[in-house]
Amino acid sequence: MKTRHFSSICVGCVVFALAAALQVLITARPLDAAVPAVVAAAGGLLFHLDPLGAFFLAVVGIGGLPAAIYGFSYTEHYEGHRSLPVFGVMFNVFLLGMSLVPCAGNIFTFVTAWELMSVASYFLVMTDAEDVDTRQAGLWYIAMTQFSLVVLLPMFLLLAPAADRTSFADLRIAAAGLSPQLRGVVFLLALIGFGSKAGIVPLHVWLPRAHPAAPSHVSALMSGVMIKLGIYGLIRVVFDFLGGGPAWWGALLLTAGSLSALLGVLYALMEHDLKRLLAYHSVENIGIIFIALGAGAILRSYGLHALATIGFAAALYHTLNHACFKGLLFLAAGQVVHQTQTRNMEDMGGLIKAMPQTALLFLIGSAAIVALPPLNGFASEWMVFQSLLAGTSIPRPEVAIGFPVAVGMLALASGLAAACFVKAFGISFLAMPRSMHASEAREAPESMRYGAWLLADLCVLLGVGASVVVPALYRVLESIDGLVPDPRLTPAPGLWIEAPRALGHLSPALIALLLAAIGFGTWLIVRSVHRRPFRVSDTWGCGRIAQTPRMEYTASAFAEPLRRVFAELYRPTQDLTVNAHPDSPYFVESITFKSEVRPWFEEAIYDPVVRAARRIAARVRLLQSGSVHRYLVYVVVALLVALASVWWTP
Amino acid sequence: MIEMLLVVGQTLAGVALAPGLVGSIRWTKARLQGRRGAPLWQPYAELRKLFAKERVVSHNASWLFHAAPFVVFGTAVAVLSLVPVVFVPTGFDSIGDLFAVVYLLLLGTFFLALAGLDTGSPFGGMGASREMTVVALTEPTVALSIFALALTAQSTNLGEIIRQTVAEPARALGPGHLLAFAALFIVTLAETGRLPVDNPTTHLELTMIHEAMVLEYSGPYLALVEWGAALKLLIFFAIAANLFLPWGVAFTPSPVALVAGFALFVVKIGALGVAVAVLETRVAKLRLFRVPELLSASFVMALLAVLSTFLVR
Amino acid sequence: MTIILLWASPAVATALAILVRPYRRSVGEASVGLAALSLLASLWLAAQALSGTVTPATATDVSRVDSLSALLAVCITFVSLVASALGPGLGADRDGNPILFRRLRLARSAAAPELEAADDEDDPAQSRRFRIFQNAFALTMIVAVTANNVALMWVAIEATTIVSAIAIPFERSKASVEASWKYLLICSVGIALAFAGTVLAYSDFVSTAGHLPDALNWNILRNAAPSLHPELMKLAFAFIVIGYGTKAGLAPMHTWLPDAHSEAPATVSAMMSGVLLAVGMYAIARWKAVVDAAVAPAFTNALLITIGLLSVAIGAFSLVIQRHYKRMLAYSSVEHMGLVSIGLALGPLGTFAALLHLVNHAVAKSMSFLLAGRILRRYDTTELARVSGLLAAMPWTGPLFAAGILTLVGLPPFGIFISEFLLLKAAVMTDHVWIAAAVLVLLLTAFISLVHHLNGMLYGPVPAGVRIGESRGWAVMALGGCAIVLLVLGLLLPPPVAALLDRSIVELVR
Amino acid sequence: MDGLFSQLVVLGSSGMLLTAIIILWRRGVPAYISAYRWQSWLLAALTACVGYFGSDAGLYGGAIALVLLKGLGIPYLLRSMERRFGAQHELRPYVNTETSLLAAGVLVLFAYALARPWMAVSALPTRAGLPLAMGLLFVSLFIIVSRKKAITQVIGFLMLENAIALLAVVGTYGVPLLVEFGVFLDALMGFLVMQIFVYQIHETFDTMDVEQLTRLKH
Repeated sequence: MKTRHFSSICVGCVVFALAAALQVLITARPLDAAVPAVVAAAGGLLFHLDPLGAFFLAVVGIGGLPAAIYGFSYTEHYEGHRSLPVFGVMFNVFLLGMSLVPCAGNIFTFVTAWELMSVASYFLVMTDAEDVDTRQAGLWYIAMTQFSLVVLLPMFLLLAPAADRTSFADLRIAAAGLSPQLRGVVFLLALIGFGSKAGIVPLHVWLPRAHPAAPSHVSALMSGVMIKLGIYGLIRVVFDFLGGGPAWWGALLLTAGSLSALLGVLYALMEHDLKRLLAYHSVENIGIIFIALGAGAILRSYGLHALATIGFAAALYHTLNHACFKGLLFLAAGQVVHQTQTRNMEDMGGLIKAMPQTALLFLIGSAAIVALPPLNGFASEWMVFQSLLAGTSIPRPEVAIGFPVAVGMLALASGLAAACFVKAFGISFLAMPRSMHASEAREAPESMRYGAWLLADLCVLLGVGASVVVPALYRVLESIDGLVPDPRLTPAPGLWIEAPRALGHLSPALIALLLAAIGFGTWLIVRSVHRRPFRVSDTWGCGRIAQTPRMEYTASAFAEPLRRVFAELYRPTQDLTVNAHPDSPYFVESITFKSEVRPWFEEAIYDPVVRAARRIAARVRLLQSGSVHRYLVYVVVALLVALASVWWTP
Repeated sequence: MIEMLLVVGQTLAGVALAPGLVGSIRWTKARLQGRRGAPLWQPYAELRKLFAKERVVSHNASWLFHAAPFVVFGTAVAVLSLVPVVFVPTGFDSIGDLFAVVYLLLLGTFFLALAGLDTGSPFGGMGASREMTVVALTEPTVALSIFALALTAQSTNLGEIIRQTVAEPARALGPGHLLAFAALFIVTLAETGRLPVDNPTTHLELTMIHEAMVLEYSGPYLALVEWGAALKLLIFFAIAANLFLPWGVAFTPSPVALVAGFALFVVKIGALGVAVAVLETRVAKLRLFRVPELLSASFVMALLAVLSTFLVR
Repeated sequence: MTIILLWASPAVATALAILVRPYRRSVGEASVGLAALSLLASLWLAAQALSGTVTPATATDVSRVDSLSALLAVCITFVSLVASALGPGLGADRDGNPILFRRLRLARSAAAPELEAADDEDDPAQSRRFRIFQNAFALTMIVAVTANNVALMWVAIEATTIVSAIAIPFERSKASVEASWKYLLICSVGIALAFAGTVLAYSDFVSTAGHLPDALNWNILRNAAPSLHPELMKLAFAFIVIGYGTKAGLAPMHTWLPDAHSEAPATVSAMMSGVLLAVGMYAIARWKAVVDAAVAPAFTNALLITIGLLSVAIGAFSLVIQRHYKRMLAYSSVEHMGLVSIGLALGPLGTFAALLHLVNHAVAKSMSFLLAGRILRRYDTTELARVSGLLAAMPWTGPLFAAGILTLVGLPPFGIFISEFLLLKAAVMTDHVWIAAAVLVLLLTAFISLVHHLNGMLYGPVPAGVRIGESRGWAVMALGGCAIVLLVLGLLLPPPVAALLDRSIVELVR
Repeated sequence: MDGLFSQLVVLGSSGMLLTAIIILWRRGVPAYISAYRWQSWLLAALTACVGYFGSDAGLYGGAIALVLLKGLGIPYLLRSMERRFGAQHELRPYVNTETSLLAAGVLVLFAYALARPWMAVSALPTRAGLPLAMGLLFVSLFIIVSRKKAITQVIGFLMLENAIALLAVVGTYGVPLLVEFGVFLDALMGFLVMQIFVYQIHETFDTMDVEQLTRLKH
C-alpha cells in the first residue's frame, strides 16, 4: 500500500463528508440511515444528520481536507518507516470516527464513534514514540479521553428512558420529563465529559501535552476539529435534549469559558515550544466559545430569546473560524518544524527569508487568531463581545454584573493573545537565524503548502464575507428547538452583521475595502513623492561593529515583562548556578540560569488523585501476602459472612 | 452622496490637523518649561524633510519592514474616517463601531511591533515587548469603557452614542461617564506613549517604548510612522472629546453647522492638548513595572463606571 | 449422539497421550485434530440448541445440552483447540510454528532446506505430560458444562482442579510448586464447600419430594424449586457462591489466581484464565436460576453484587502497581469475573451482558496469555520494566498483544466494549445507578494502569540480546484468528450468537 | 426402632467430631493419622448402619469402599509419607492449643445455629446428626487454616471430605450411586495429587513448613 493510496482514500472520504454536510445544510432536511443488524441488543447503528450535525460535519471536512492533502508529502518523508501502515490506517479511522460523531443517531453509535476517534488519535499521537515524553503525552491523552467516556456514559444512560429506546429522538422526549435535580446532574456530567474533550481549564491538561507530540497535520486535526466535537456534544445534550436550563448553567459555562480564555493565553505566553504555544491557544479559543455559549444560555434562561441567539451564533461562528485559523497555524508550524527539526522558538529566527510563503501563511493565521479586523477572527470575536453586551438587559443586576467582568477578561485575553503572537511570529520568523538548521531551512514542499493556502483563503473569505455566513448560521440554529432565533431578527445576507436591538452593526467587507483603499492610496502618494531606491546597510547598534544573532531578542526575553506582571499566577521557579574559576571567586567560568513556569493547578488537582490511587493500590497489594494460611482465612471469613447474610437479608 | 464627501473631507482635515496638534503640545510644554519652543508648524517641516530624505534599510529586514509603515498609517486614517470628528453621518450606517476602532488600532500596533523585531536589533525587540505588554494591559480598560458608553447609549456605534448623549444630556452626565472618561484618558496616555508611561521625546535606549520600535526607520517610512502616531493621538482626543462632550457636533450638512462644529472641535482638542502638556511637565516617567499598577487603577475605574451606570439605570 | 462425540474426542486424545509411551509428534497432532473435532461437535450442538431441540429430551439422561451449555462448550473447545495447537511437542520452530503446517506450506515451495535444522525439539517427557493433562483438562471442563446432574458437574469441576494443578509445574521450580500447592489447596477447600451446598439443596429436595432416582438433574431441580424451603436454599446458595466463586476467581477467594496463572505455562494459563473461570461462573449462574425459583432474587442479587464489586475493586487496584505482565493479566481476570458476577444480578439484560462478557473474555484472555507466552519466550522475563520495544522486536505479536490488552480494557471495536456498555445500561435501567458509577470509576483505574503498562511494553528501545523480527508462521495466524473473532464479536455481534444468548437467558431468568 | 437408629447416628457423628478435636489437641503427625483412621472407620460404620435401617443396599457397597479407601489405603500412604520425612516434630501451629479448642467450640455452636432450619425441615430420623456434620466441616476448615505442616493440611482436607460425606449420608441417606462413585474417585485422585506435591515440596524446599512458601507476592 503506497502512501499515496492511504492519503488519496482519506481525501476522497473527506470530500464525501463535506458533500453530505453541505447537502443537509442547504436543504435543511435531515439525512437518516440505520444498520439495525449490528449489535441489535445495544440498539444497532443509527445515523441522523440534522443541520447542527451537518454544520459540525462541515467543520470536520474543512479541517480534514487540508490535513489530508498535507499528509501526502508528510508520508513520503516517512516512506518505508515501520509505523507508516499503522499511521495510514489510524489516520483514516480517526477521520471516520470524527465524521460519524455528528451523524450518530443513538447512544451506541455516538459512543462507538467517540471511542474510535479517541483510540485512533492515541495511536497517531504515538507515531514517533521514540522519545519518552511522547509516550508520557500519549498516556495522559488516553487517560483523559477514557475519563471523558466514563463521565459521558452514565449521562447518556440517565437520559435514556428505557433499555430498548436509546435513539436521540427518545432521549429528547424523555429529557422533558426529567426532574430538575436529574437535569442538573445530566448537565454537570455533560459539561465535565464534553468539557474534558474540548479542553476547558481544569480538564485541559492533556491538550498542551498531546497536540505537540503528534505529527503536525494530526495536531491540526486534533486542535482544529476534534475538540470542536466536544462543543457539538455539549450543544446537542444541553440545548437540544435538555432545551437549556436555569441561569446557573449559563453562569458555569461563562465562568469556565473566561477562566480558560485567560489561563490558556497566559500559559501560551510562557511557552518556547511553538506547537505547545498553539495548543494552549486552543484552550483560549475554546474558552471564548464557552463564553458565547454561556452568555446565550443565561439570556435564554431569562426568556430573552432574541438576544440569546447572537450568543449561539457567535459560538458556532467562532468554532468554524477557529477550525480554519488553528488548522492553518499548525500546518504552517508543521512546515517550520519539518525544516528546522526543532520545536523550540529560541533556535529559529530569520525563516521569513528562507520560507516566505510559510511565513505569510503563519502571519495570516496569527492575524486571524488575534482577531485583527479584515479576517474571520475579528468578526466572530465582535459577535462574542456583542453577546456579552446584550447581557446588560438582564433584569437581575447581580447576574448582569458577571457580563462586564467577562468582557474585561475576554479583552485581556485578546490583548495577551496579540502579544503572544507577536512573539510567536516575530521570534521564529523575523531577524537573523539563531541555529544552523534555521539558516539552512528551505521552503516546504509544494503539497504541504496547498492545504495551508486553502485554509488561509478560507480565513480571509470568512472574515470579509461574515455578513453572508452569519445568516446561514441562524438557519442552522433553527433546527434546534432549544435555540430557535426569533424570526424578526434573522437578517438577510447583506453587507452588515447586526447585533440584536441595533446594539451595534459592523460591515467587515466595507472595513476591508476601506483599509485596502487607504493603504493603496498612501503607497501611490509616497511612491510619487519619493522615487529614490532605498540603501541597505547594517542595523544601527550604537556604533558597535558586528550585529550577531546572539544579540537578538529571544522568546523568553520578549515574554519577561508579562512574566513579571503575572508573577503570582506563574510562580516561576528560578535556579541560578554560578561556578567561579577555581583560583578566585571573582573570576566566573560559567553561569547557568534555569527558570521554569509549571502550571501549579495541574499538580494541585491531578497529583493528589494519582497519589490516592497508588496508596489504595499499595494497601490492596498487601492482600496478596504470599502465605497460604492467610488466603484460606479469607475464604473461611467470606463463607461465614455469606452464611450470616442469610439471616439479615430480606 | 454629500455625506460621503463630507466624511472624506472630515478625514482629510483630521489628517492635516494631527501634526499641528503634536506641535502645539510640544510648544505648550516648552512655554511651560520657560523655553521659546519650536513653532506650531514644526512637525510639518519635519515631515516634509523626511519625505525628501533617503530610506536606509537594514540587510536583516524583510518585506514586512517595508509594509509596516503603510499599515500603521492606513489603519490610523481608516479609524479617523470612522470617528465623527465634525460631522455625524445619518444617511448610511457607519461601517464600524467602537470595537472595530479598537481592533484596527491593535492591527497597526501589531505590525509596528513586528517591524520592530524584524531588524534584529535588541532595541527593536525591547520596544516591541514593552509596547505589547502595555497594549495587552490597556485592552480590558478600553473594552469596559466601551461597555459603559454602550450601556447608556444602548449602542456601540459612535454616531449613535453621540446622538443619544446629545438627545438626553442628563443621563450622560452621571458619575459613570466621568469615571469612564478618566479611565479612557489614562489609556490615551499609555497607548500614544505620553509621559507617565513612555517619554515621547527621549532617545535613551532603556526608557523608550514607542521610539525603540521605530528606531530603524528613516525617510518617508519614518514620516508615515510619525504621522500615524500623531493621528492616533488625534483619534484618542477626538473619542474623548466627542463621545463624552459631544455638544457642537454637526448633524446636518449645512455649512454654518460645519464651520461651528469644526471650530468647537479645534477648541476641544486644543484644551485636551494643553491638559496633556500640563500633565507632562508635572509628572515624571513611571518605572516600567509600576505602569501595570496605573493601568489596573484605570481598569478599576472603568469597572466602577459600568457599575454606576448599572445602578443608575 | 453428538454429545458422545463431544465427550469422546478429548477422552481419546487423553488415552492416546497416556498409552503412547515414548512420546511422538503424531500424538500431538492427533490431539489437535481431536480438539478440532470436539469444536465441530459443540458447534453442531449449538446449532441444534438454536433450532430448539434440547438433546436428549428425556430428563433422566446423564448429559443435557441447552443453549447455555452449548455456548460454553463452544468457548471451551475453541480455546482448548487454540491452546493445544500452540502447545509443546509439535516440533515448533523458533517462532512457535508447528512443523506439520509448515511442511504443508513448504511442500509448495520446496526450496527450504533449513526447515529441519531449526526445530529445537521440546523435551518428550514434558510434552507427553502436557498432552495428557491438557486433554484431560478439556474433557473435564466439557463434562462439567454438559452434565445434567448437579453432582456430576461438581465431580467434573473437582477433576478440573486436580488435573490443572498437575499441569501447572511444567518446569519444576520453587515458584511453580508453591503456586500449584496453593492452587490445589484453596480450590479443593472451595470445591468441598460447594459440595456441602449441593448436599444441602439435595437433602431439602429429598425431604420434600422423596428419593427420586435422578433428583439432581437441573430441570427437575428447577421445576421442584418453588416447593423447596427458602431458608435452606439461601444457606445452600451461600455455600455454592463461596465454593464455585473460588473456582471462578471472585474476590476474596481469588488469591490463588495470580500465582497459578503467572507460573503455569502459557497454554495452560490461557485455558485456565479463559474458560475455567467461565465454568465456575456457569455453575453459579445455574444455581442462581434454581435458587431464584425458590427464594426472591433480591438475596442472590445482593450477594453477587457485593462479591462482584469487591472483585472489580481488588482486581482494578492490584493493577495500579504491578511489575509482572502475566500477573497483570491474572488480576484483570479477577476484575472481569467481578463484572460478570455483577451482570448476573442485573436482570435479563444484565445476564445477557454477563454471558456475552464471558464469551468475549474467554477469547481475549486466552489470546493475551498465549501472546504473553510468546513474549516470555522471546524476552525471557516476566518483568514489565525489562520488556520494551515490543512493536519493534516482534512485529506480529506486538500489535496482537496490544489488540488483546485494548480489548480487555473495553475499547471499541472489540467485543468487551459492547458487553460493558450493555452491563452499564442494565445497571442504570434497573436503577442501580450507584453501582454503575462505582464500576465506571474502577474500570477507569484499571484502564489507565493497563494502558500505562502496555505503553511501557510496546514502545521504547529493544533491550540488548533480544532477537528482532518474527516470521509470519502458523501460530501468529491462529492468534490472528482469535483477534478476528473478537473484532467480529465487537463490530457485528453475529445474530446466531445473540440468539444463543437470548435462549440462555430464557433458561436462567424465568 | 427409629430411636435406636438416630441415637446410633448421633453417637457416630459425635465420635467423628471428637476425632477432629483430638487433632487440635495433640501434636505429632502419627496421632493425626490414627485420628483420621478412626474417623474413617466410624464413617464407614455409620454408612452401613444407615444402609441397614434405611434398607438401601447400595450403602453397604459404599461402606465397604469407605473402609478400603479411607480406612486402610489412605492411612497406609500417610504413614509411609510420614516415615519418609522423619520424625519432624510438629512446629508450633499459628494458634496455641487452648485457643484452638475454644475456637472449635465456637464453630460447633455456630454450626448448631446454622443447622437449625435444616433440622426443622429434614424429615429423616438422622436429622440429629446434621449440626454435628456441619460442626465437623467447620472444625476441619479450622485445622487446614491453623496448621503449618503440609501433611497436616492434607489430613485437614481429608477430614473436610469426610465431613461432607457424613453430611451427605446424614442429610440424604447418601447420594445416588453414580455420584457416590464420582466423589470417591475425586477423593482418591485429590489425595494422590496432594501426595505428589508434598513430595515435591519436600524435594524443592527441603522442609515441610508451608510457612516458607511465600515467594509469590503481590
